[in-house]
Amino acid sequence: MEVSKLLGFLLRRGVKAAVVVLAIVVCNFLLVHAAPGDPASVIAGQSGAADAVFLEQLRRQFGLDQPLHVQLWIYVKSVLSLDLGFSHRQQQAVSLLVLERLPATLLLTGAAFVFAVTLGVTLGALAAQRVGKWADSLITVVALTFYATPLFWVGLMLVLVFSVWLEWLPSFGMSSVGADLHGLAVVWDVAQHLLLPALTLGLFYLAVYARLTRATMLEVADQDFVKTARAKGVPEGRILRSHILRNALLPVITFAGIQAGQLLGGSILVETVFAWPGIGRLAFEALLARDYPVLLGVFFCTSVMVVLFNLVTDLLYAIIDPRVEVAG
Amino acid sequence: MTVSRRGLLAATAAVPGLMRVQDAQAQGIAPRRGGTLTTMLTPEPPVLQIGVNNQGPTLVIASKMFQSLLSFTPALEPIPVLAKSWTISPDGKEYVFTLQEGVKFHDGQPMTAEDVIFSIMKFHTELAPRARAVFALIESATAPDPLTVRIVLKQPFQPFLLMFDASACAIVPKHLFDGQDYRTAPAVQRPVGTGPFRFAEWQRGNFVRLERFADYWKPGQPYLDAIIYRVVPDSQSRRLAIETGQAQLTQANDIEPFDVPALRAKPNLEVNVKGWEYFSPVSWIELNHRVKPLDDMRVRQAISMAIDRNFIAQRLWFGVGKPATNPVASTTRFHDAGAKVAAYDVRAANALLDAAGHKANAQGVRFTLKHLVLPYGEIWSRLGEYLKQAFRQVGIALELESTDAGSWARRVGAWEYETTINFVYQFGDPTLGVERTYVSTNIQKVTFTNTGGYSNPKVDELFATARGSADPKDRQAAFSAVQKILCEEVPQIWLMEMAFPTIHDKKLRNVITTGLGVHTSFDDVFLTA
Amino acid sequence: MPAFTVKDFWRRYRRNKGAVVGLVVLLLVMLMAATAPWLFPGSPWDMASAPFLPPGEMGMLLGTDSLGRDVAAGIAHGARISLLVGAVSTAAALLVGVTLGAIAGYLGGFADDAIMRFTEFFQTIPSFVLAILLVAIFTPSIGSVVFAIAVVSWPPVARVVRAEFLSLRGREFVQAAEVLGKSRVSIVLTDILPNALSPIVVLSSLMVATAILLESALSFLGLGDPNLMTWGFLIGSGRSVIRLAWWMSVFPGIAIFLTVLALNLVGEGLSDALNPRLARQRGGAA
Amino acid sequence: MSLLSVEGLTVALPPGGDRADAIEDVSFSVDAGEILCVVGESGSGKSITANAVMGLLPKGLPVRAGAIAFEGTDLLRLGAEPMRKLRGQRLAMIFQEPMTALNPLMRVGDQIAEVLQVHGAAADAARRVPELLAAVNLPDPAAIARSHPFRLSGGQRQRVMIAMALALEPALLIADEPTTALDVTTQMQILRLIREIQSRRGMGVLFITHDFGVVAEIADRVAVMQHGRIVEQGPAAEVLNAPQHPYTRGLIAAVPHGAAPERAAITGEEVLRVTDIAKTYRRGGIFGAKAVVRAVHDADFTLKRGETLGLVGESGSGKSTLARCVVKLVTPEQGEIAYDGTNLRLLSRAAWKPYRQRIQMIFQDPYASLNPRRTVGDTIAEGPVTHGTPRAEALGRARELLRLVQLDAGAMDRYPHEFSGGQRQRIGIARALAMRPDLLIADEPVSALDVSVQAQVLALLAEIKARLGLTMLFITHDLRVAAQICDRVAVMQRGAIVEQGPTRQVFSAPQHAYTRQLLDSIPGRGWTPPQL
Repeated sequence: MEVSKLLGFLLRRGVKAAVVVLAIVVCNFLLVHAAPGDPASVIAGQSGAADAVFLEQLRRQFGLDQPLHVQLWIYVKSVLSLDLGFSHRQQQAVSLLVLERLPATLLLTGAAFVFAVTLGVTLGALAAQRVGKWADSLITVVALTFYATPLFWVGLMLVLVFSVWLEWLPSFGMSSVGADLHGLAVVWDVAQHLLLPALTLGLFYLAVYARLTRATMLEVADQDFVKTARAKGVPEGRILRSHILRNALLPVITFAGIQAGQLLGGSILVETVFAWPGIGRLAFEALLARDYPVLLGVFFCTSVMVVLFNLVTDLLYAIIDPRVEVAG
Repeated sequence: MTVSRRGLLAATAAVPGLMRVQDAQAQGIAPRRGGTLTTMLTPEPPVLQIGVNNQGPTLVIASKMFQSLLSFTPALEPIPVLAKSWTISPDGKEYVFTLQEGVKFHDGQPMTAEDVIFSIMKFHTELAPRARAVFALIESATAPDPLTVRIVLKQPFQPFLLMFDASACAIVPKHLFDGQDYRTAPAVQRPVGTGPFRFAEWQRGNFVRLERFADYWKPGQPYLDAIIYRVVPDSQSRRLAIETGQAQLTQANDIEPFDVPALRAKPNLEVNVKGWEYFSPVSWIELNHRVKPLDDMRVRQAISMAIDRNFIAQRLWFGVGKPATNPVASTTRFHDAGAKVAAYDVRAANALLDAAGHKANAQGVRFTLKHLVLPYGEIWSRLGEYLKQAFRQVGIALELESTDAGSWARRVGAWEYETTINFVYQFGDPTLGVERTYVSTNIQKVTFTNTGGYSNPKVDELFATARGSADPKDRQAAFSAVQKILCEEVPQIWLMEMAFPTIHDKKLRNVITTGLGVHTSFDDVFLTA
Repeated sequence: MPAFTVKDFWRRYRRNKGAVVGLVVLLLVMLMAATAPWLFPGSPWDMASAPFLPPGEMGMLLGTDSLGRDVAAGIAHGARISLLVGAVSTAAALLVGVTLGAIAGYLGGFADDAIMRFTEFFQTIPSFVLAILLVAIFTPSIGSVVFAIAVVSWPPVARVVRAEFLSLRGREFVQAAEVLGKSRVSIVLTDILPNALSPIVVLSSLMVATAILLESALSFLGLGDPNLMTWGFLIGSGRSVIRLAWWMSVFPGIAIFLTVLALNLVGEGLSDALNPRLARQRGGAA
Repeated sequence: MSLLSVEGLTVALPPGGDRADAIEDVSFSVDAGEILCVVGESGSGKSITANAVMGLLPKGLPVRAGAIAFEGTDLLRLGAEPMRKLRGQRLAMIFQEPMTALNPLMRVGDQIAEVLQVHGAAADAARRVPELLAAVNLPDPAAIARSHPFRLSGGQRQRVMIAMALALEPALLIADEPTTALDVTTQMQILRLIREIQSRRGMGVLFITHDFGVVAEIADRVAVMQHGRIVEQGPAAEVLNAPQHPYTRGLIAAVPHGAAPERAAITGEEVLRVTDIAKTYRRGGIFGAKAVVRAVHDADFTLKRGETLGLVGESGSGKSTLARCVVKLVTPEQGEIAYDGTNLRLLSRAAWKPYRQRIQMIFQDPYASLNPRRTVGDTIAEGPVTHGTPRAEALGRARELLRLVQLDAGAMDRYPHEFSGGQRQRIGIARALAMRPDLLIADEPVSALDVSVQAQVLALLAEIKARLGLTMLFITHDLRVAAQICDRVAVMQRGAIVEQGPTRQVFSAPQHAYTRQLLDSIPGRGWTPPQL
């Protein structure tokens, strides 16, 4: 893949992605504003006291007194200049709010993703290799079990076991606040907090990857070139590694690209159960409070991430699979 | 009973907070300096500046950073805070406050009468609906000297002092707000008050950390080094946190009532339901009088009789709070214990409905009502489910509608509901917290007004009398009369005098010392070793 | 792609033991749903006994909840709604997904491009977030929950159907139908669709499972229909008292788990039995 | 001692198959420097034999009896590891599908080098890989080595496979239908290459094929397999020219004779005139780079009533696209398709409908061309019903047609999967005939069939055509088939007809270089099957 081709590809995909993201921005804007209620009434409802002046002030301040299409136009304009707007409710720039929470979500979903992919692929490969044996059955049963169990349920059970009964791990939060830790101790502290939520989020996807890997490996193992490798006298281990697994990873990568974006959505539940300060919860709370700019900001952010993930997937795919031209 | 005398009495007597410390010392426990209090917060507040936001969680945190002139005992007697003493003229129109000396804001600037006047006349008047309504009565506010504030009212307003709690009128630094848009001023993001704790750090979605203010005006106080409010959105995680010692204090909505019995049983924890006297929230089934047959008094009475308030208090709230008998909470002034709603009686309720001409159909249903479930937590969903069953007993099919906070507030504000649940703070005096729900002059398309649309000229008149009178006796008479009428006409179906459990580690002392509970400055709270 | 007789199909299906177990469990759940009004007469919302009774006490098989309602009755009645939500939302998602996928795959060209961009657009928004948003907009009710689940579940159907149609469109028997002068609608309905059914059937069984999980997740966040007893509601109301009354969330959790597992097993069995490649493999002859 | 000697080899089928053993009591031997062709129809067990020798039988197919001696070692008693070491080193194998037999993700050079690496000759890889690629006549070996398989043509891939097989100079090469998936010209090159390398190195070759032409081209000795047994074996000349076993005789009789018979010129009126047709495929979207393939251009032809025109050419030459243009399965951008004077190209879908009854098509793949979810009766009756014939009448006609194509009327209610390939092709023919067409387009109707079945179907087509007076456009890649059935042939290359004329004339005196090349590439063209 030459550099110029790659640049051309990135440019084309960039334009396409920008169009998609913009469409999402507009659609989300309309969807979000279709929800009954507005931030002013929510604040009024929660302040314990309100009057018409108060509501009027808030609405004017939030720009809600403008017609919807004007609000949309203002929003789209500001998004185009990469300004995600201002949360009047929280008195903060949305980009700040989102960026503040994004690392936590990325850490959680990243950890869950890595965990799910590595272990899932390993287990799937193992099962495929021992197809029909007890190890295969065991892995299949375990994968199905996690696949069929509600996420939040797994989270609750993990907390019950590891935090309540065994008291090994903290049950919520991202770090021990006020513990005044430095250096490696901080990493260790966050890692401890991360373990349960990442496990909860990861187990479901682990199951998915294990099943997917197993299925594709069995499919690839059937293909002619594997027979060719055998006819060449290539040892089984090497056949598995450099012929079967490599080809079987292609659908896994495709799936991972799609799913990485969905992981952000799935993290809402886990972030709620484990009080993880990420954007999933930010979005959920913003929705309940009708904090439109924040909600839209999170949507914008996640759709950009999804588009980015897709781009990375395609590039990765193109690197692994020479047949794919990065033609868009 | 005159407030001025009591106020002076309180002012000259020892400060109750200190008394509590002395109590502790008498028991051999000296207040100990040091230690960090970790507690929780539900939900996370949007900003921490009182005035810009007056929601519950904001008040809990901000009351550590901001103070007002007064605070109040559980019996709602004023306690001096930034006001060392005060006098009220016999006609009830002139209030003169003498301020504490040496009070500094967190940025080092001294707090003066100018700050107090700015806070009252400008800041809260502009921002807060509750303050705006009351402070509109002020004719003039002047500062004869930097430590004296003189306020003259246009007319007597007996509950006036109740407005000088930190939750209603926190004193903010004039020099950081004057001439700016109060909502967007930089100080909103880094609140600066006179309280014992100053703002240190806020990681959104994670925690707020307050640290000890070294120049606090009470020497040697506060005792704690820092307070950390952790944001924990899941109630079971919160329960775990207090149980496992990851947090030492929970307040307000942190702990669900059904968890309270288990926590009461923990030897290291103390469960306290006091400290809500100033707010005294009363919950009720809010009926929209525009919806037939809710305009029929007999129907409302029947519904009221169909509700087993003891069941609600015991089975749903697990004894946190008690059944309401009357629109005015028993902890609010001028509550009349003689006025009571009719007792739980399903048979009588059915008879009443029969008499009102609502015959049951083949399925035993007289009519169907919709119920907008209050979206503030699971307990309200349970209440909705109970009500569905209770209404069923008298032949009313209750169809639940669930919603989120945004939709709930809009729909109630727009009168687009049939029945819902609401609970409202009473702020110590029926004029401040009860009147607004029942007078026809306050029928507005805004939440916490008379959204139900109840209208009775006699009630309007009695509330007006009580509002304008300077004499507590006259006020009591008017309030008693109105409570009788309301208990008869049941414009809303009062359910509970609510309380919220404050649960803390026994090592944490002096948590609840006033009628404001956890909404006080915590300058006397300490952790024993 | 060979067609099977029912007998053929059953013979293949039966070979997968897990799938048979799944089918049995699924049938039991359906039976429970069907007989709930007789097993547990009256409303599942009725307060049947004292609150928080552990399983087995005072005749309460699976215990009672915070208002003294019978958990077993809740599960039996909840099965009706959970299955209904799963089935209706899947049916709706299939309707949209199959229609769009069929149009895209059969017509190709501009229609394909437009539909696939539309589908991608839906896949770019995290589905759970979108579902939450939709339920919030339309206020939580069984209708809005079903609608939201359907809206987030159709894109994969559209993609699968499109791929199938794209490949079937070029098959010679479809070309033969074309050459016979059959109308487009008739070709789609009688030639392509029946041959694309296998993956659709397999996918739907998994979608029902996913829908049940989604509904429970929405209820977990308090966005379920408050008038209907569903498993999601049971867990949602039980999870906060999980340490006080473990049975309140454990049993409905198991019910969801078993049903979803059964649906997955059935899906896998269907996939094995309907997939000619696999069938050939298991058939053995080279 | 033979290089390879197989004695009484019996491989079991899993229970439930159509016979107990996949191969039974198979004995043969291959000497060094000799090519043994194992020939037989699909399912005869020839591939299983080859795989058994390589030790690559699937788990479900155990060896029940017999011995395989290779250079004196009994392979069946050899452990897995020593067997692996033999594979690729002393025993090598190439497969039918060059498109799928190479790992798509690995560079070609690496795949060849892998053979050297796993057999302890990694050090030689850098030197040997280009050598090997050159040895199989691939141009620019260094560039090829760096390529991924998808960049190479089928023929090039098969050469790579051969290079890989030859890497360690094995004593025995097993070739399992190595040219079946290739075009004739490529096939001839590969056959020559194998022959050349084999004779140069003195290898033994076990060559599996179903094509007697290939056998005639390459074999020293022949073993004929039927239903898992070897029914006849002997020197190639003997078996080909004087077959003994009835099965062998039947097979050889079915081989189309290369020579085109003299045919009377057709003088009917013109039915179809195709002029100036162009079809171009574009790939890539708005942003993507466009790839343009001119599938058909310069391909004018006419068809007279009662005539059979053969469109011949290699894969990708555009012959199928051209045929599909005529029935509007493909819409050309320009040109005229005049059928009885009407330009079909310009007609709308609705206006086309009446012509559907008059122009019908038979497809290549008997497995893919029938809707698997529809009974045979419905499949045949469907066309007439679509055009308004009452269902009962259409079904009645279907029954008659089944008889016409020599199938039992009981087939009506059965599904396609219950029939063999040849039977299905008959059903396909019946479906087309149900419309009572006068123009029949046959797109490679016999290329997926075994040779004996192929002969039957061709005979059937010829008979029906004669009986019903059909006009036929017959697409095929097999020149021998074309010679046998077509009145005229048109040779297509890269989308254009390069030569057309009466079959005999084109075959005996080809004008275009490409036609000559095609004719030269007919395997076994030097062999005239005996008249049996």
